[in-house]
This record gives sequence, structure tokens and C-alpha cells, in this order.
Amino acid sequence: MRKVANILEVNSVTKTFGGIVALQDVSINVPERGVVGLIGPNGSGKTTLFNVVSGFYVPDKGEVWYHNGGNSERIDGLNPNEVFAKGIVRTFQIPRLFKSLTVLENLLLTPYGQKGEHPMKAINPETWQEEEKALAKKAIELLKRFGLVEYAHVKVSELSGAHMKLVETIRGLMTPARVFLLDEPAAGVEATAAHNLFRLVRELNANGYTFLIVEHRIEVLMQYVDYVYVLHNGQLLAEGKPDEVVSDKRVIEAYIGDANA
Amino acid sequence: MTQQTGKSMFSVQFIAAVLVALIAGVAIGFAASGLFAPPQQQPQQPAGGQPSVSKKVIQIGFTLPLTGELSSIGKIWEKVAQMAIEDLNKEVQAYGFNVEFKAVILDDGTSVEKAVSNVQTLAQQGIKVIIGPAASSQVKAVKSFADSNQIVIISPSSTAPTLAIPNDFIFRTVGSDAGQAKVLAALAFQEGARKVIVFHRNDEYGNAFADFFAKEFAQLGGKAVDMPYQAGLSDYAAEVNSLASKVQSEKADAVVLIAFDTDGGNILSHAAESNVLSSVRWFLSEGPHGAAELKTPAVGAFAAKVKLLGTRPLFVANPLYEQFKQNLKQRFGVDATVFCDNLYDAVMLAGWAILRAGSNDGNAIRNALVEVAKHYYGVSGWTIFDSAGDKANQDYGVWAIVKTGAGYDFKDVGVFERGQIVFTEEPYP
Amino acid sequence: MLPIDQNTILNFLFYSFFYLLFAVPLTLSYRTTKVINFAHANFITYGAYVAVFLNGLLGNKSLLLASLLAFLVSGTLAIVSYFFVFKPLEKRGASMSLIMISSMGLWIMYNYLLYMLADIAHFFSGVNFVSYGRILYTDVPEITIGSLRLSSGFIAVCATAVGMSLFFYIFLNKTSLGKAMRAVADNPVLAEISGIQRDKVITFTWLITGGVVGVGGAIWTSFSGTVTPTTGDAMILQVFTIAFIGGLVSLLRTGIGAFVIALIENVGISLLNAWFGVPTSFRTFLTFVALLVILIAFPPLGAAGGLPFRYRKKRGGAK
Amino acid sequence: MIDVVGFLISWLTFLGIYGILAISLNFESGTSGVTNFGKAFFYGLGAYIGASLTVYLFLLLNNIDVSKVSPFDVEGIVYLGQFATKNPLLNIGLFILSLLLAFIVAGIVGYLLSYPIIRVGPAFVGFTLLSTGELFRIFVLHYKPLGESKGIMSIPHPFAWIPNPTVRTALYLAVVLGFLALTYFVFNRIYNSPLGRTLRAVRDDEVAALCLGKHVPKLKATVLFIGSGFAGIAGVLMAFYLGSISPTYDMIGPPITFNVWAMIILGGMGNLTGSILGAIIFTFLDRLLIFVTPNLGITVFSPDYIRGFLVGFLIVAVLLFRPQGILKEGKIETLAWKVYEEEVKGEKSG
Repeated sequence: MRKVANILEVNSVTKTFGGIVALQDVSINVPERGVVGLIGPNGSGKTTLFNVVSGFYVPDKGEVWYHNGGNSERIDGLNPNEVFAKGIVRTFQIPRLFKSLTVLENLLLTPYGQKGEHPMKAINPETWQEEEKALAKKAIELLKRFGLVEYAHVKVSELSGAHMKLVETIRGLMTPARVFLLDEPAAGVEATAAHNLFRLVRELNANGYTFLIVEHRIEVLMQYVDYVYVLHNGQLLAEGKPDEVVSDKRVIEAYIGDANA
Repeated sequence: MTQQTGKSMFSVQFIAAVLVALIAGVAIGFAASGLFAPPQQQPQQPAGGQPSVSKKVIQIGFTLPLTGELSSIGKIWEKVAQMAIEDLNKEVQAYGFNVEFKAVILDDGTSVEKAVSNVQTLAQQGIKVIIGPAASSQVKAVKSFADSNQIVIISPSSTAPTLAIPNDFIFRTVGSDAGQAKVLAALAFQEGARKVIVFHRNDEYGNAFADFFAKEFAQLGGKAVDMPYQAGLSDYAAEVNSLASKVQSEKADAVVLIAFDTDGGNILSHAAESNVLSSVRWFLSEGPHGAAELKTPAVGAFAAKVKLLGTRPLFVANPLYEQFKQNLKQRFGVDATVFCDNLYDAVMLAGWAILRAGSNDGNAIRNALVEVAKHYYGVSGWTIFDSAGDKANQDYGVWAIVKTGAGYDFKDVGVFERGQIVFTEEPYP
Repeated sequence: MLPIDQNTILNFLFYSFFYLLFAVPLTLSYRTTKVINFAHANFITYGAYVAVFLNGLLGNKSLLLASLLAFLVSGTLAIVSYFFVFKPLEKRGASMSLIMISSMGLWIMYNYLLYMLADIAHFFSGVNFVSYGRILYTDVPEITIGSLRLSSGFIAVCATAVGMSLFFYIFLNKTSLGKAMRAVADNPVLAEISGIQRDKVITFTWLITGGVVGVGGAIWTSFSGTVTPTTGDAMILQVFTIAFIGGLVSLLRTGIGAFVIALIENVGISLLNAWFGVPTSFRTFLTFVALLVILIAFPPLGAAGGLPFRYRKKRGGAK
Repeated sequence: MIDVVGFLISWLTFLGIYGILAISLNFESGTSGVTNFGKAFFYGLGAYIGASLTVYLFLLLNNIDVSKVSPFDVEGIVYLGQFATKNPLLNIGLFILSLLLAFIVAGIVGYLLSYPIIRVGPAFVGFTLLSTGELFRIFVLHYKPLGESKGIMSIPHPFAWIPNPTVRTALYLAVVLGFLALTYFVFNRIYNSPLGRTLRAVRDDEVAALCLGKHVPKLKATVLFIGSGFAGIAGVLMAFYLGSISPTYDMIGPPITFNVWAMIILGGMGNLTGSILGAIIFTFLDRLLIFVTPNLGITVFSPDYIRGFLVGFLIVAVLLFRPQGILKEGKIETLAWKVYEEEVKGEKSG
């Protein structure tokens, strides 16, 4: 029995796309303040599961529960913006930052329900100046902490791949959200930058953030996660501690089978 | 392939050069135009007072539909305007006036906004009399500017009844459609039609004309079925088809077509191919008169088959009009279409009104125009205006399409006198 | 009795073939070049006016010659527009809407240029070109099957439309250039990598687009009662409507769209007129209603983007 | 000589009205990414609401029974003409009422129309709105209580009671420029606010914005509400200026939308000052050439064709010269900049 309460629970979720079964009765649990990995060969359904949790797809069967302190609520079927409002931030495999905005503006954009976003208030700056000032301070704090402050006024389109991933991850910190869904943070980034990112994840985890990470580069992921789920052809193949899973025959077979199939 | 940046560098310089040339050209033109429009107020009489060699140039503004839906009429009007200005200058100088009129012709693309900016900019060049615009919707849009800045507007073709407003600055040298609808109704009834389909453009001209016709035809005891069609399309085959099925379902014995020239010609050339529509009489308003498509063999034969007759504003047996038609054909190679005579007279009236007023004040020119029109018998007959500034008495003739040596042509075959049609000749034996 | 007679069907087919000739190349041009081109209206008008000038100035009666020249003139017009305007803009990173507005500038320029040409032709020949009657061609046969009289115009447009469809089918599926064109349309980046000279393919696309539409314009002069410099403009909204039904992506769906709109405009309006007394002047009204219904009922989410999922009202997700 | 004052008044009035349309369209399509090809629809809708309301009320308040005397027939028009100068307060009151109602109704219609275009791509959003505009225009063309094809005439000018035309048009110009300034002020404020930032994010990547908690459909609806409201105001201003409205293709149809699009693209998408610059270029050149082309003395073709040709050429030339439009999209000036200065600079120099 797990002693730590779960913050995110996926119960026997099934999802089909016109006949193709993407997910078949998959259940995973993410403990509070845990760092959980989700791996599997291509087409195993890990991205689909990710999109179900973040509100992109509605599962055909099964539920997704979010236990946030006392109250727990079902979040499957909510739209992505409502899932975000509950306090679950997601990132993308290819970072989707807002090209025409600067790094600072991308950070300032993230907080939910700002006063200045209401049309009537937007016209009168007095109503949202204070909030903007506070957010700006917090954003600059974050940029300083991660050494990005001199990029504050650089257009995001001019950043390097690694910097983009960093910005996309830390902009989540601008919100009170406690749960992060990272979609292949190490993709397309060389080893040292990948390790930096994962060290950042551990550091944030120490401050009480929970992570569910989909990753293809297992060798990097395994050093940083507490628990791993393995998906194969839309079904849960195995789960357990990183070292157990790595040595599990079925997992090796799935990956090798996949390699020379 | 030239080196990439070279190419774009070249095109930037090329475009920049063109732009500079454009702006320079405009600036020079602007300055040059200053010369062309010499100040109206100070005539160039040399101080000595002897008759100067250089004449006083007075500009008359024209805003014509040289593009857009009415461009086929507009192009012919442009030539009529040039001829009218030449004739006016000859006439005026013959009377010893040391004055030369000059036409400033602008294209308003049959659009409301362009007509307004044309009239405004012409007025701001000191021009006090403007001929045109053609469409009623355009005249309405320029009316408030014209009334408040005292610019005399003379439209040769706007026949909308909603513009018959007393003492304003809008004058129209063509009778309102109420009169012509009466004549068309009398023609149709006299030719034996009892139940007609009124197939008309769905704009102000078409709707107003159709309403008048329906009222008049009902008074005579006939029945008119209203059928509007969408104007401004590139082709009307589908509309003609609906007309054919309507004629069948209503068992009508005639079709009354109220159209301009391009859509009229299009409709008739499709109607010629339908045997349903070739078995009923056809009566037309003045719009299609003069359209080249009606002189093609196909439509000519169709006209003979259905004994096609049309009405149009005309002072029958008006020698001046015959002379005018020859002049236009001989000097500009163009056949006079509908409204050409009204435009010609509008230019004449404008010239004489300016001379009679003797000043550049809009109000004075307006009053002079009313007086001049009282005694002027021109190419379009008597030009006297009624209280609302429209042509007071307008006679109407009946035209047909007859086979001549060189194919088919338009011919005036009758006149409307004392309430009924009198044929001067039998068009379809 | 159904108010549909032989003529209605004939008109329906006429319009279907013409819309096919005008709309399918528009979809092809957008699909490959990603340019919403308003100068497409000029390709139609210039094609028609090649036939008009040939007939008016030289008394030409052969539709074949007129169509050939129309193909060359409108094709060149398309290539010139690409080479001098669309290509430089594309290369310097102009957005889709910016290139669309540049095509609007070209549309205005070509319109006034045509009016000038018509004036100059009139100056030398005395023939009025601003509104020109129907041209009777002698080199296309007229077939009468039983009571049905198929005019030469009908034969020409039917043959050309069918020919074009076959040509596109074979060309796009069988020839290497055709496949390259589809590759550039479906995945420009991949096409670039696999060595397809995008520039050559795009130039060829514009030649075909302008050419086919120009031929359509030339044949139009045998069908329409009057041809004016605004003939193309009056049709361009209909042609875009049809291309949109095809999702600006699939030539097949555009073809179907052509028949659907022609059906609504001919048969639909006469039915509504006969049964509900809807005035025929509501014809274009119907076309736009058809477009709206199609766009809302099953929105083409293909090349043109948009939110990838149906925005859901909140289901009772919360407890 | 050339009446420069008159030229400026009439040109600037058109510039003001087109400027309002350009700024609001630039905000909708430039900043927020809602490609709106139906701008003329809301412009025409506003014009018709203001004009028809005023014409009916004007006759009623002058105790003329509207069921007998329709404001669209000659007698009604003549009455409207006679009463125009009698009661200044009535004229101005109806003018203000028209502006308010036009803003609200056009705005609401814009808000509702945002629903069908949520799931459709930019090119389709444009044509859906364009088709709706054409449906409205063709409907009004057939609708008797709105004057059918006759349109609405002799709309009482708010300052009709001022006899001197120059003063009257100058005062009306002041009103129009006032609204232009208001439009610029409102959109500039929104542009430089968190809402502006969020809208630019929605334009850049709808899906990403959605995942960051932005309610994209509601934002787009708000954008269309504000943009269409101001288009309605521009419609009322034009209706009262011309004194008449006709449901013709060129008056409230697609040509108006295409002109405004040319202006914002010329001026620079996403830049409000650019929109005004685009409007200036577009309206000024056309009027300036009126002084030039008729006097060119060309006889082989109508000289005025050159004016039209040059307008088209200008659009292409400027775009080739500046493929991003003349002015670039500015940065969002909120207080964050000051905080950045204090925090980072302060630290460096401190």
C-alpha cells in the first residue's frame, strides 16, 4: 500500500481513435511530491495518455482524478484551460512559446485570471498596475535565479533550443500550480543540458513540486525518477523502481522487439 | 539564379526608385494642375481692357461611370461630353463671348464613395457645375455635399422618384420613370397583353419602375406579376430559366423587361434560345436601347419573332436629335445610346447657365439654369425643369429592332400621344 | 409538375463545368503556393478578352485558337504575378495575408490595365470593347440529340472540363512533376530536402492555374450574352466559395463543390421560386447560405488550421 | 484657386472614418489573429441601425404618422429635409443615440458571430464573416421597412442648424477626429495591457495559450465585440456625413473591407499608428491624383484610369518595398519595463 497520498490518479483509461486503440485500460498513480517517469517505445500511447490528463482528449472509458489537499475531483473531460486552472501545468515536446513576445512577456503571460485581462479593466491601467508590478518582480526573480535575466527582453524566437525548454519549464513556476507534466524535456538537447534540466527538476521537487515526465531517452530519465511506468501498444507493461524496470525482461523485449521489428 | 541578396537588393532599389519617381511625378502634376485651373475670380483681362487674346477658361466637372457596372454607357457618354463641350465652345464664341469651357472628366466606377470624393475634389478646384453621377444611389450620396456647398449637380440618367425634391441643387435632364411606366403600360395593353411578368433589376431603378408599371397596368385592366432579378452578375442564364418557368406557370402572354444595357443584352441573348420565351410578346424599358448585343443576328431574329417593342424618352421627329446622332457617329464613331441626348443638353444648359449668371456663385448659377432651361429646345426636346428640378415634360417614343441591309439596328417606330401609342410605321410586318 | 425543365438541367451543367474550370485551379494554386490570389479574377477576364480582341480586331471565329492564346496570356499573367510580386515577398518573409493583399493590388492594376487596352483597341478599330456580345464560333460542332440541342459552347466547356479533370488526375498521380507538385503542397519542408526545385514546380503551377482559367474565360465568351472587364470580378466570390467547400486542399471536393453550387444556383432557386415564391434575386443569397452551412456543419480543419478539437462545454467533471 | 481648407475637411473626414475601421481591424486581425473579412458587415449594420432609427424617430417626434408617410418615399424625405434645421437638440440627441445603439448592436452581433468561427482556420474565418456580410446586405436589399433597394435618404445632419457649410463640416470633422482619437486611445490601452499580451499569445499559438489557461473562445468573442462595435460607430459617422445609405455592393459590401485591409497591411500589421498611416496613404493619393490625371491630355484612353492603376500599383510597390508593412509591431509597454529597470539596472549600477 502506498503510504504517501496520490495527487494524480488515472483509473483504467481507454482511448480509441476510429478503431485504433491508443490506450487500453491504463491506470497510473502519481504520489504527491513524487517524480514519476512514463516510458515506452514509439506509438506506445504515452503521448496520448499525456494529452488525456492535460484535457486534450476525452477518454472513452475510465477517469482521471486530481487530489489537491482535501478535495479530490475528476478532471477528465475538462478543457485544457480548465485543467491548467486546477493547477496542472504542461510543457510540449517542441517548446510552444509565443514567438512575438519576449522572454519576460512569456513569463508574465502565465499567471491565471489576471485583472488586466478583463477588457473593461484593461483600459484603465490603475486597476492592474499593482498586480503587474508584483508579477514582474517575481518573473525577474525567477530569471535571475536561472541566469536568464539578460535574455528578459530578447524575443523568444531568437533563443536556443535548450533555453526555450528552460523558459517553458520555469514559466510554470509563475503560477501556484504544484503538478508539472513534462513532455520529453530531453528531446533534441545535448546530454549536459538535459542533465541540467533534470537536476532542476530534482531541485524543484525538493521544494514540493510533483512531476510526471514522458521521456524517450531512458538512460537520462532513470537517474532522476523515483518510479516508472512502461507502456506498450497502449497497455501498461510494467511499473516499479527505475532499476527494477530496467532489468525487467518484458521491458527489454518490448524495446528490442521494437528496435528490429 | 542571381545571388539571393543581390536580387532583393536590386528589387528594393528598383521599387524605391519607382516610388520616388511616382511622388515626384505627382508633385509636378500637382503644380502643373495649378496652371491648368487658373483662378476663376480674376479673369485674365489685361489692365488695358482691350479684348485679350487668351480666353477665360471655365471648367465643367464630369463624374462618369468609366469603370464598373455602367461602364458601357459611361464610355459613350465620355465622347458625348467631349463633343458637347466642343459644340458649346463654338456656339458661345459665335455669340462673341470670350470664354472657353473645359471638361474635367473623372471616373467614379459606378461607386458611391468615389462619386462623393470626385464631386468634393472637383468643387474644391473651384468647379461649380458637375455633370453626373449616373446612378441614383450615387446622386443621393453627393446630394448633402452639393446642397450645403451650393454645387449644381446635373444627372442625365438618375430617374429615381425619391430624388424629386424641390429647391435643392440636384437637377435631372431626364423625366422620372413614372411617365415612362405609363407609356410602357399603355403600349403593352394596346398590343393585347393582359397578364405580364415584370422581370426587373432589383435596384432602385428597377423596383421603382416596376411599381409604377404595375399600378398603371392594373388601371388599364391588366395583371402584372412582379419578378426581380439580382443585378451586377456576370451572367443571367439561371435567371432567364426561372423566367421561362414563371411564364409557363403563370400562363403569361408577355414579358416586360426593365434592365440596363449589359444585363438586358445578356438576358435577351439567353431568352432567344428558349422556345417558351420566344412564344410570348416582349416589351422593354429604355435601358437596353443601343446595346450592341441586341443588334446580333440571334437577338434580332428573336425580336422579330416576339415583335419586341421598347419605350424610351424621346422627342420624336426632333431634327436636332437626328443631326446629333450623325455628328456623334461621324466624329467619334459611336452610336448614340439612351441618355446621350440628355447628357448633351445637360452640358449645353450648364454652359449657358454659367454665362447667364456671370459669376462663380453656385446659387446664381442654379437660378440661371432654371431660367435658361425654360427657353432651351435641345437634342432631347424641351428642357424646362419642374419644381423638383427634373425634366418637366418628357415625351416618349417606341422603338423596335429592325432588319436593315447591314444586319439589325434600332429604329423609332412610334410615339405616345394623348394617352395612346401612335405607330409611325409597322416594324414587324 | 416539377419546375425543372430541359433548360434548367442544361444551365446546371453549363455552370458546373465553368465553375470546375475556374475553382479547381484556384484550389491547386492555393494548395501548392499557399497564396490566396484575388488576381484569379483577372485570369478569367483576360482569357475572355483574348477571345474578344481576336474576334473584334481580327474577326477570328475559331475557339481553339482563342483558347490557345488565352492559355498563354493568362498563364503568362500568372507567372508574371508570381515572379515579380509573390516570389520576392515570399522570399523576404511576408505573411499570408500580406501576399493576399498584394494580389488585391495586382487585381486593381490588371482591371484598369484592361480598361485601357479596351480603350486603345476601340481607338484603332472603332469597335466597342467595354461590353462585347456573345461570339459565335464556327470550329466547334453543335450536336442535337433528339429534342436536346447542345450548343457549341456547351460541347467546348464540357470537353475542356472533362479534359482538365482527366489531365489533373493523370498528371498529379502519374507524372514526376505532378507528384513533385503534390509533395510541395503536402509537405514543403520535406519536398525541399528531397531535392525538388520548389521554384520550378511553383512556376509550373502558376502556368497551369492561369492557363486553364484563361481557357475557361475564352469559352465563357461563347456562353455569356455580354462580356465586360468586370466579368471575372462578378464571379470571384462564387469561385472562392466553391474552393472553400473543397477546403482549399482537395481538388476532388472542389469539383463536388462546383456541382453543388451550380445545382443550388440553378435548380435550387427555381424550386424555391416556384414553391415558396422566393424572388430569383436571392440567388447569391443561397450560395452564401450554402457556404455557411458547410463551414459550420463540417468545418474543413485541413491545411487551414484552427483549434484541433471541438471546444466542449464543461461536462460534470468536477465532483 | 484650390480650396485647400475644403479639401482638408472632406479628406480628413474620410480619413477619420476609415482610420476607425483600420485601427479596429488591425486590432482584430493584426494583434488578435481573428482574420475578419466581414468588416463592411458591421460597418453597414451600424450605419443602418443609426440611420433607420433616426429617420423613423425624427418623423415620429415631429408628430408625423410613420405608417402613412414612410421615411423612404418622397413625401417623407421632403419632411425630413424641412424639419432638419428646426430643432438642434433633437438632431444631436438622435445622433448620439445612433452611435450608442450602433456600438452595442454591432458589438453583440460580432460577439455571437465568434462562435461559428472558433474551430475554423484563419482563411475560413475570413470568408465566413464575408458571407454573413453579404447575407445581411442582400436581406436589407429586399426588406421594405429598411427602405429596400431605395436605401435611406436625407438623414438629418447633427449640425444641420448651422447655416455656414464650412463651420458645419468643420464641426462634424471635429466629432469624427474625436472618435478617431477615442478609438486609438482605447485600442492603444488594450494593446499595452495584459489583455493585449494575452491576445498576441492567442494569435501566435492558440493551442499553447489554451494550455496556459486562456479561455480562447471568450477572448475571440471579446475582440470581435469591441472591433465590431467601433466599426458600427464608423458606419453611423459615414451615414450621417453622406446623409444617405444604399445597400449597394460598393457601399456596404466587400470592397470596403478590402480597402481597409489594404490600409492595415500597408501601414504594418499589429501597429496601430501604422493603420492610420495606411489610411492616409490610401485616401490621400486617390484624391490628390484627381487634380492631376484629368489634365494629362491623354486621348487614346480615359486619363483617369491612371489614377486607379496607380492606387493598385502603390499597394504592390509599398509591399515589395516593406514586406512587413511600413511600421513594425511595437513592444507591449506595461509597468513591467519600469520594474525591470529598477530591479536589474538598479542592481548593476547600485
